[in-house]
Amino acid sequence: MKFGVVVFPGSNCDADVIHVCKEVMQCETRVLWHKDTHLQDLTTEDCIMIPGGFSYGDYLRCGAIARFSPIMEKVIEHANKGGYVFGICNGFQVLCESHLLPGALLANNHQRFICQNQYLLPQTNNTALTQQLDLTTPLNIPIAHGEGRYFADADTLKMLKQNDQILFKYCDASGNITEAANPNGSIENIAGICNVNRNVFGMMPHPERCAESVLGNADGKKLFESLLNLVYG
Amino acid sequence: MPLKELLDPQGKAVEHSLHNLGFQATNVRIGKHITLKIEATSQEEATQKVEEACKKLLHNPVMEYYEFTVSA
Amino acid sequence: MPLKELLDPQGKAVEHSLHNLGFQATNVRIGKHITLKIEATSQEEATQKVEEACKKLLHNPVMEYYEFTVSA
Amino acid sequence: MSIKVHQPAVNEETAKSLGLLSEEYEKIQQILGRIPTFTELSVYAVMWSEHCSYKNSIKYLKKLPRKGKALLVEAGEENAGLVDIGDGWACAFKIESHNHPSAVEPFQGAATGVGGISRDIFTMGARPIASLNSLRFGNLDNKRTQHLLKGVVKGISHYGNCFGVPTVAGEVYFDDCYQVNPLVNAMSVGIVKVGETISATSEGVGNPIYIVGASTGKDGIHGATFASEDLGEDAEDKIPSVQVGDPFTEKLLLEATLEVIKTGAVVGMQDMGAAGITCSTNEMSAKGEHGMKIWLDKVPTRQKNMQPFEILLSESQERMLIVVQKGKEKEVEAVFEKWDLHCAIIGEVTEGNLVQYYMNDELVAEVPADTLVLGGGAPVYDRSYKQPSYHSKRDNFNINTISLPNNYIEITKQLIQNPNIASKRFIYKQYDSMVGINNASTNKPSDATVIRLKESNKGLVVTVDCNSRYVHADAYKGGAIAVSEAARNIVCTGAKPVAITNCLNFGNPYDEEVYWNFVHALKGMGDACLKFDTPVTGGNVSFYNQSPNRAVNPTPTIGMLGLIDNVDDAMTLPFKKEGDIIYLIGTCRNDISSSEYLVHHHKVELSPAPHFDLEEEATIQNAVTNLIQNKLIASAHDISEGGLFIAVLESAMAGNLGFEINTNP
Repeated sequence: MKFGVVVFPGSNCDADVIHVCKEVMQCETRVLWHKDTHLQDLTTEDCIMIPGGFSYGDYLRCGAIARFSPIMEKVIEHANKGGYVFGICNGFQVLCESHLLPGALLANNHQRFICQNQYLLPQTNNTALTQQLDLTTPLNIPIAHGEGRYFADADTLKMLKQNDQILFKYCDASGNITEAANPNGSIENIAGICNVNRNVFGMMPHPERCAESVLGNADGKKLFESLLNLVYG
Repeated sequence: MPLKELLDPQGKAVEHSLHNLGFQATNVRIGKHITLKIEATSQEEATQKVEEACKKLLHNPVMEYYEFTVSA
Repeated sequence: MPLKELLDPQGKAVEHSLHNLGFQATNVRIGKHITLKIEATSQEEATQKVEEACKKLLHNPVMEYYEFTVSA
Repeated sequence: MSIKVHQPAVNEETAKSLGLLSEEYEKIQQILGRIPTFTELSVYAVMWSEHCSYKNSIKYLKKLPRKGKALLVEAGEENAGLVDIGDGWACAFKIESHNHPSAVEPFQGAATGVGGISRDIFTMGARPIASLNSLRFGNLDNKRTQHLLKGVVKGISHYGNCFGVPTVAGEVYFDDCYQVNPLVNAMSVGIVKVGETISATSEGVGNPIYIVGASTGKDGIHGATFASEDLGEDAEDKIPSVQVGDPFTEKLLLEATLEVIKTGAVVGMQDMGAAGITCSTNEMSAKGEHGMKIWLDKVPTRQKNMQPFEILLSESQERMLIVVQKGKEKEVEAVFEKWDLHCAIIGEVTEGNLVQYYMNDELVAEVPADTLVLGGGAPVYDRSYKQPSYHSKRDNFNINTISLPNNYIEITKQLIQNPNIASKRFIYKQYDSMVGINNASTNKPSDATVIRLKESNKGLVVTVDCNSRYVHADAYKGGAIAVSEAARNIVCTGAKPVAITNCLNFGNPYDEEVYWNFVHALKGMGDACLKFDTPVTGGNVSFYNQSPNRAVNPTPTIGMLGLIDNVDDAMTLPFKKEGDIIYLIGTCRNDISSSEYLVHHHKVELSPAPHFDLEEEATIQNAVTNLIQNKLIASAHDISEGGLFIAVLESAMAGNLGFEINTNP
């Protein structure tokens, strides 16, 4: 599997995602500039990463402007053809604004930007991103956002549950999904979801920030391994 | 403005501090106010253009409703 | 709304992307729109109360100007 | 668009209103051999201001140790100091203040502070990889303090997070002396390959000069307001009282700048900080010993009919001046086109040393660059000073008058709730401290923050420190302690102190007691820098920090850089294992002078600085370094505010362990 990492003006986690894909996971990685109108040699076997950051300064609404960059048309095409797309933090917001994922990310309920280690519990093994994860042990994956409160109306929420589209929920150290463990007021502690045909993933926490032991936490690497394993396994 | 049924934490926080200052304001809601100038030959054309700009970029139906006025 | 002479980064970014989408909008400015309900026996009293709320909390004179309307 | 140039008459009154002394006005006339035009007077006024010329401090700054084998660039030569960190890499780092703007509008004041210091780093071709800040406010129970604190933290968080550089360390103090005039010092640390740095110079007759980045508005033009009395009511002409930072444009400017340097077409570059175009055009010309011809009407402006002096003095954010090799214009413009940034030719390099400013082909100002700049013609003053009168009150403090407490539990509870001691999580959790995935201290807390370098397994270790109460009590000792405290934090993290930057926040230099503290604090700092072999690579001086009845505490904030050969060998502060033995290194003295306990519990405002001996300090630090290198200890933590009890508590809480301490009765 090759990775394509989209770079918007204002993305600032792009270099981090490229480092993890290329150096840590030893995969071929392409950089996709927002003005490009092609995906280079990426096929539907490959995964397009939309990294965190403040695309276009997050003005108007996070991800609202990024959605109209030329590359996003190609990314939407790639997704509709079944190719993998993985949006992290700002990337998740862009995917919601582009209607590749349902719902929206609103301002945190406490009105503050928050950056901390955060426990989350995988909710399903039925996707490439989570198929290797243990559903009983919480993962410690840092969050860093000001607009991370996931919101979906009642019908959308019902659909997410019926189709098993919820990937992660915020929890405490021992895995309990409680209101106290919810860092931003997301509906039902939702931290990440996938689309109906299970090839587009979005999550607010940053797995690329904990993929190396030198940083004292490698839980995030498990997601990348899970994603890659599907192809080699 | 944020949809009515949506929790508006910013509005709630401002309502709370208004109470502390002795103002009994209720359902305080905070949204965006955008002003812009566009070229248009008529009122209708201007309205139609703004409508389209809202639909395409300025408005996200999942969380917001919008109103606008056009003035020469 | 942000004072006219101040740089409005958000307005500038939205104006830029409107251009990319084919809308020739100019001096796009983005500020806050606040709606609230208060008890008042008359239009004047309401206006006076809102005026005070703006002066005390809602308005930052260094950065913004404000207008408001009162409706029964 | 031709603008009617408005040049008011110039006399001594005009000069005074622009902040110039009469003898300075005389000197300008001698230099030019005539009465200066209004635009020329404005140029001299801003270049000879305290902020740009350091006229009331340079005499003593020069005495600080600035030499060191690891220094590739010495203090004052470039925008920031440059230290060789091995493996072909160098580190540029600097700290600067944005105190007064933050008192007016805390959010934008702090935000533009972060933006400004980051530009000082990437203007040299280095990529900023870490930010730190040192904040000081008045009493936390005061409403205005809460407003300032909230605004400043949100401003730093907004700008830093959007710009994408992690905020990895800092300090926050609350003391009544900062009630009216808070201190907001921002520090930035960047890395660059040796040999790929860019200098702030200008040469090569005929080379085009570009202004790049944001457009120019009337931001930050204070003082010279009366001169624009034909100020229309139309807000388009009004002078904004506040500068607004745009971190999104700054991020584009960072990427575009680093990319344009790779084209090899850049002769010299400087960011636009205080005094915007005036400062960059003159400093670069003086350094490159060439002249410039600048057409002000070519500068992209945000507001209508700006006068020449307004364009020259504008401090609009996120702009750079670049001198490009003739013939390479297309290459350079393509880079800025890619990043959607303004990139306009506004002048060219000329022979000689005259910088000529034109407005629609009308020469509005012509000034010899070298007569304007620090180290050139800018005035240097030697201020008089005398020992502060409050020292007598300080000296009659006697520890025996302090009664021994009987409610130790109660006192410790008070101590740990003291805002200067309690956790600052509620502040730093609003900063993105992890972007860039180089912060190796996130899950391994230590006294200083370790930044891993992807290019080698080395690590930069950074900290920012200053206890201004000690400096207020005894300027020499306080200055030495500030440097030693920073070194202690670096050593306890298992690293070697390498160099420092400093932000000298003081009151009015014309107040003799304030200046006495300034001179002696610098002396103490200098001696400590020599002892720890950490030369000063540059920094900033901020005077006039005061409230109506007194100056703020003398606050020489120290930003220190350390180096660790292997990031995995970094030492951390949490206790590790039950049964480990806790050692106190250094002698414990019956000394509570200037302690938080004495000030807050016993309400003794003024007492001497605590015991301090530079030799003893160095010996202890070397001992700790050896312990760590020989892998003899499991954790290390320095004792600072709150003393021994707080230090042990912090290590215990971080390790989720308890402790048992017996003091021999």
